Amino acid sequence: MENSREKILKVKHLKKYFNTPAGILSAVDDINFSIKKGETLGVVGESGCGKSTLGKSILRLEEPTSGDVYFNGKNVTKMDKRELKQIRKDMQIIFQDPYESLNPRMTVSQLIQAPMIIQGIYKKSQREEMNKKTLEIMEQVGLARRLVNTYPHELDGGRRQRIGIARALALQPKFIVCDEPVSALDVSIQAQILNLMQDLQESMELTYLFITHDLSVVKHLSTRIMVMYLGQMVEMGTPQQLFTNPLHPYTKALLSAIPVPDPDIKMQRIQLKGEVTSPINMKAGCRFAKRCLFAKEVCKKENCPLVDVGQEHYVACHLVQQK
Amino acid sequence: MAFLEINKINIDYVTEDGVVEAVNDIDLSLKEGESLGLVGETGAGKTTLAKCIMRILPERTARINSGEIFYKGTDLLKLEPEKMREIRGSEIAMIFQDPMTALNPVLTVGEQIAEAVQNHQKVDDAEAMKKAEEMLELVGIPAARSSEYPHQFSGGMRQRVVIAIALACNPKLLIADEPTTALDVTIQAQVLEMIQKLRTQMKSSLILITHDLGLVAQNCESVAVIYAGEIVEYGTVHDIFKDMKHPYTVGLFTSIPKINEDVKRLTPIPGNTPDPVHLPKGCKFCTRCAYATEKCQNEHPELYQSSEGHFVRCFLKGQGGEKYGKQ
Amino acid sequence: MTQQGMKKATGMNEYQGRSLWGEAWHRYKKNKVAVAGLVVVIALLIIALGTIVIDLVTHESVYNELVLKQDIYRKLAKPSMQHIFGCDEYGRDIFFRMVWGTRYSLFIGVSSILFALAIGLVLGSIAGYYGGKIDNFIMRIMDVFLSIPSMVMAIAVVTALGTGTFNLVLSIAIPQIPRLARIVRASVMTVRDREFIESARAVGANDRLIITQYVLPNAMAPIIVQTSLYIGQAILAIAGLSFLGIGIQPPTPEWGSILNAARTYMRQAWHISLIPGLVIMFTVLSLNAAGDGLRDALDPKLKN
Amino acid sequence: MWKYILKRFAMLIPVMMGTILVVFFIMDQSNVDPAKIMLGDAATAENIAHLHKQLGLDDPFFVRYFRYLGNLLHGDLGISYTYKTSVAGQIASRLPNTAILAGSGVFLTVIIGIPLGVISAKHQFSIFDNVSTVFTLFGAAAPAFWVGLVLVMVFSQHLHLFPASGMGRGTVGLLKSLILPAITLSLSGTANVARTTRSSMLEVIRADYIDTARAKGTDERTITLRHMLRNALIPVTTVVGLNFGVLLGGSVLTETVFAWPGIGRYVIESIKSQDIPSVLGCVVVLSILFTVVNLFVDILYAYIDPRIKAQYKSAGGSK
Repeated sequence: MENSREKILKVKHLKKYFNTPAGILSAVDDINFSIKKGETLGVVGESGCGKSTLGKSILRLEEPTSGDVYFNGKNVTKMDKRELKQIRKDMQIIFQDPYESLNPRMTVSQLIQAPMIIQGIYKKSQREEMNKKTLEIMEQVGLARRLVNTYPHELDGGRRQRIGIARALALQPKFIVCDEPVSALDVSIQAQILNLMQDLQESMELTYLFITHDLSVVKHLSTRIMVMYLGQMVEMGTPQQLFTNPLHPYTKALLSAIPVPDPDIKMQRIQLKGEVTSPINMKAGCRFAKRCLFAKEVCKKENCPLVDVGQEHYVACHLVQQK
Repeated sequence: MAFLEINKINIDYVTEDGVVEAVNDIDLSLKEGESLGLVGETGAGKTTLAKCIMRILPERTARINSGEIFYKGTDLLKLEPEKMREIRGSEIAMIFQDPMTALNPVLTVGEQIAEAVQNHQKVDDAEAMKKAEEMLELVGIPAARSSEYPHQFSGGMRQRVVIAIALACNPKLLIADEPTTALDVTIQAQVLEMIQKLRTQMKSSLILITHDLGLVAQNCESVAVIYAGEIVEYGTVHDIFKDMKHPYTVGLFTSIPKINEDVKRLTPIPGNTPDPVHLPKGCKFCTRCAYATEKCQNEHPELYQSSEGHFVRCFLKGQGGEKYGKQ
Repeated sequence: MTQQGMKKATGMNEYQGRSLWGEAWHRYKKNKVAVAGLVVVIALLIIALGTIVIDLVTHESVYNELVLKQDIYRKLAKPSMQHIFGCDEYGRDIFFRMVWGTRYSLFIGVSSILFALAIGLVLGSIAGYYGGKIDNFIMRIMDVFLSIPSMVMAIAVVTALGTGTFNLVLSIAIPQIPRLARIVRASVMTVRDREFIESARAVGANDRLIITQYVLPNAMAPIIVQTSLYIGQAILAIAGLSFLGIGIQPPTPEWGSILNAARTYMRQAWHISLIPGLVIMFTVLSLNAAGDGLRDALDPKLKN
Repeated sequence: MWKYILKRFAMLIPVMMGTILVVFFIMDQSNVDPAKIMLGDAATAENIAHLHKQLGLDDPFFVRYFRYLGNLLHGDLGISYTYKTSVAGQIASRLPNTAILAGSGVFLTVIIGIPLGVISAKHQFSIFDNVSTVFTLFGAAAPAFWVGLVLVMVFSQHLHLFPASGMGRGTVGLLKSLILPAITLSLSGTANVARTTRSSMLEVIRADYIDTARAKGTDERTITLRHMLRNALIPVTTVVGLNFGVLLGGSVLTETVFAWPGIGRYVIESIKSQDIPSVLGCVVVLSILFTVVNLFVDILYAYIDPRIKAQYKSAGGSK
């Protein structure tokens, strides 16, 4: 059943390099994956691992350096301006910072209507219909009607993030990149937004690419999870596979570092050497080797390909593959 | 006399929009060597309380209306400024939330640690710098980097420097205000482990301020849950995590997805934190509480003792228990 | 437009939000000094416009009578009930000369800065929004202009082109172009990198829409503040040039040139030196107070 | 660091060339015929044409520009039409006087402006702060030349404390004659520096690292001087540098009011006698002076703020 579902998004050899004074930074380096319709693919990693850049490259908010992104079979990376504007109706994004991602000079209704006007969904004469639609969307995301004419600065973070979601929904997309949508919110609000996103996914058959640094959140939401380190995918699998049988040493370290909210379960943290660096002027070899406790000679010299170790559980580690 | 005892502390901020009641009659006590977790969301008053203990609240806007803070029997709030200065850094030290802004950008990290030493010990510059380098080594930074400036360090490294500053004079009480919130998960774990290791070596007490229940479970012996400037529940880490009483505490737990259990949907706390300029008259949580009665809306609940050392500010959960007060 | 529509659609009186501009005005109103400054500036504008209207209606006969007509018997008269500011060396009433002089200071000041702003806005927005090579090219040229002190540049322009109102506007405007361009650029750059710009792009907005509806409205605050402060500087510069005898020429009653003429009679009649200076000072003071108030109102972070 | 300074000096050359090009271009728009001025009323068309050729005035613009640049390298700024001597010589004899005046102006600006700003910020909303704020408001709005006149009226004509004009001889005489013009010249700058210092201090006062410093038990004096002031001075340095340009412009007015024998007065004299080479020479020299001073400010800036220094030390580093 699961396997029969169509793949809505395919990403092939996606790369995004930046020129910095220090050299070439490979923020996203040869990423391959696909998402099935209605699925949530969680992307986890620490700051600077390229997870946000990945999301934005897929939507071409950042121009990818090379590689292809297929959405429902159409190659997004090859689209011209007009086609790209069309496809934006289907592919949307929810941003991390609800304080920064809304134009402070617009009211709630203007913010929600802007995408519809830009995409020409409603004509000038259809003002009333558009207003009706706006209220509908507001209700859908749990924004009270009386807020239509307020400005974002008058609202709290949770409500602002609801506006952000409403904006994404205004175009009735099929696929949404969620770029850390709850990390700026307080715990109690975070849960409200997460539930809302799950409800919307069910009712609108949405597909999510959910980017976060929070492993608990990603486990709660995702059908599959991808772990990134310095621009590359190091492991991918279902939450079950990843949380009960993590294979990559980085995944293991990451999982062991989560403080469990239970005083009876004591953490057995896996020590890592050093700190995360930036992927600048990368040479061949596993990018995690410098910090890995089990690194061997081969890890420092040769790139490690991503291998399916069974049931679509992928891992990129020389040690695992040698076994 | 307790090591640290806070009695009925009440702090306001005077702002343009009105008076913000940041901390409302907080009582707390801490034993020597104990680690206490202060849990709450943004704006709950955690940082205000910490800065009040240090007496570094902004003078012009913050107003301490009432209360006492006894540290080893002396009321810190009544101390001469010079005496208080001597206590800061040597007896009580603080680690701040954002390592990117907590260090002076124009001084080397060595100079900043050495200053902490020289504030409390009569040593010459060379000796202070030697001590600074020792501290750097202690927090895992090579001594050779003491002549570098903060911008040359990563976030995690900067937080280590902040910790080195705080621990330079072996303080007896360490207040850590969200010390790892700005850091990545793996770095977060490293930094907290180090704080714990060093403070146990130095036999210091710890107040850990955080919104992360996981950190509290892993690092604290007792816990105070703060909501809208009030303690709503207080007890040992077992009381709070295994036998939680207050609806807010329960809400916090059901709001977070847990790594070791699966739920289909989270159960969030409805609504928003109340506007601190217009707090509800009765129980401050009544606007978001599923069990709130008319009494909750009109009367303000006291802290009730539900079991030995476990206190709850709730009419429904605390009733029948002993009323909390001066024993 | 939309909001009225919304009222109809919701069928209820929803809470009317206050825009950032509205909030700023609300804060501005609370600042007494700034309001006072604004009132003075508006009063001066009315005076300046009023005298122009009077001149048009009366074909300058009032002007000739009150401002230009000499009367040797009133030479250097002290302030009195008839002539509240006294009279100058030709017996002309200083009060009326000051009133009629308002327009020069104000309109040359305002128009030169608006002229500089128009160019600065274009150059600064292009440099700030597109960045890279274009930015570098524009800003290096601006650097060249910046390395000439503005008053020195103004003197050079007036010397080369000669005195006259338009040349005066040019001489004040040219040195301010790079300064305004820099401010616009910096402001545009901070807005350009904000997430709501990306958010607009994500729903398919094009560059033109993004610049006009997203970047500029959010970048305007510091630009407006600086513009208002520069107008004060321009008024001082105009007075300075006239004082040096290379601005507005007598007998036109420009404030700086009145002051220049008064110098000679400093010993006999101190009031004719004092009054024009005071008037210039209070004008600039009002503009600065209004500008400072704007800054506090538009950027509450800076307010303490 | 030396490398940085050298690099900055090298970068100065194209900017200077550009600056002179702009100034040269502007002055070239003048329709004054220098030959007519030099020859006076007795000039014949033949004489004028001859002189044009001699001075190279008929050459294309860029030929004249590069010739001017070439001559400038040899310290030659042309011949003054009115004095009939070298402009460079005229400027050289006056430059020290302007330097003394401008130097004392900067000195007053810094020595009064910064403490005023610091004390105001430390005691925000106190009487001192209010008085200082009023002073800075008036100081920034008062026309400098008028302030000069008022000072002369009060201190020279009424109280006979200082001379009304000219430059005194001997140390005492010089100082006495310097006081009023220096105050006049520095007033608006002082107001600006005080305002900038105040707002910059107020920002720094709320910085997190001040909390850190307090929390480790640092005393208030050290916090103010070592932690606050050093950080607050970073933007102030820029303002002082930019203000030097205002000062140079203002010196034209101040020197006119006080009959101070400097470049500023020379410019005005030259304008009145339509002596274009002299005006051009003065503008070029003042611009060079301003640019060089700003270079020093930039170097000072790098010295105060290690983040800037680091940027230049290594071309690399992330970001």
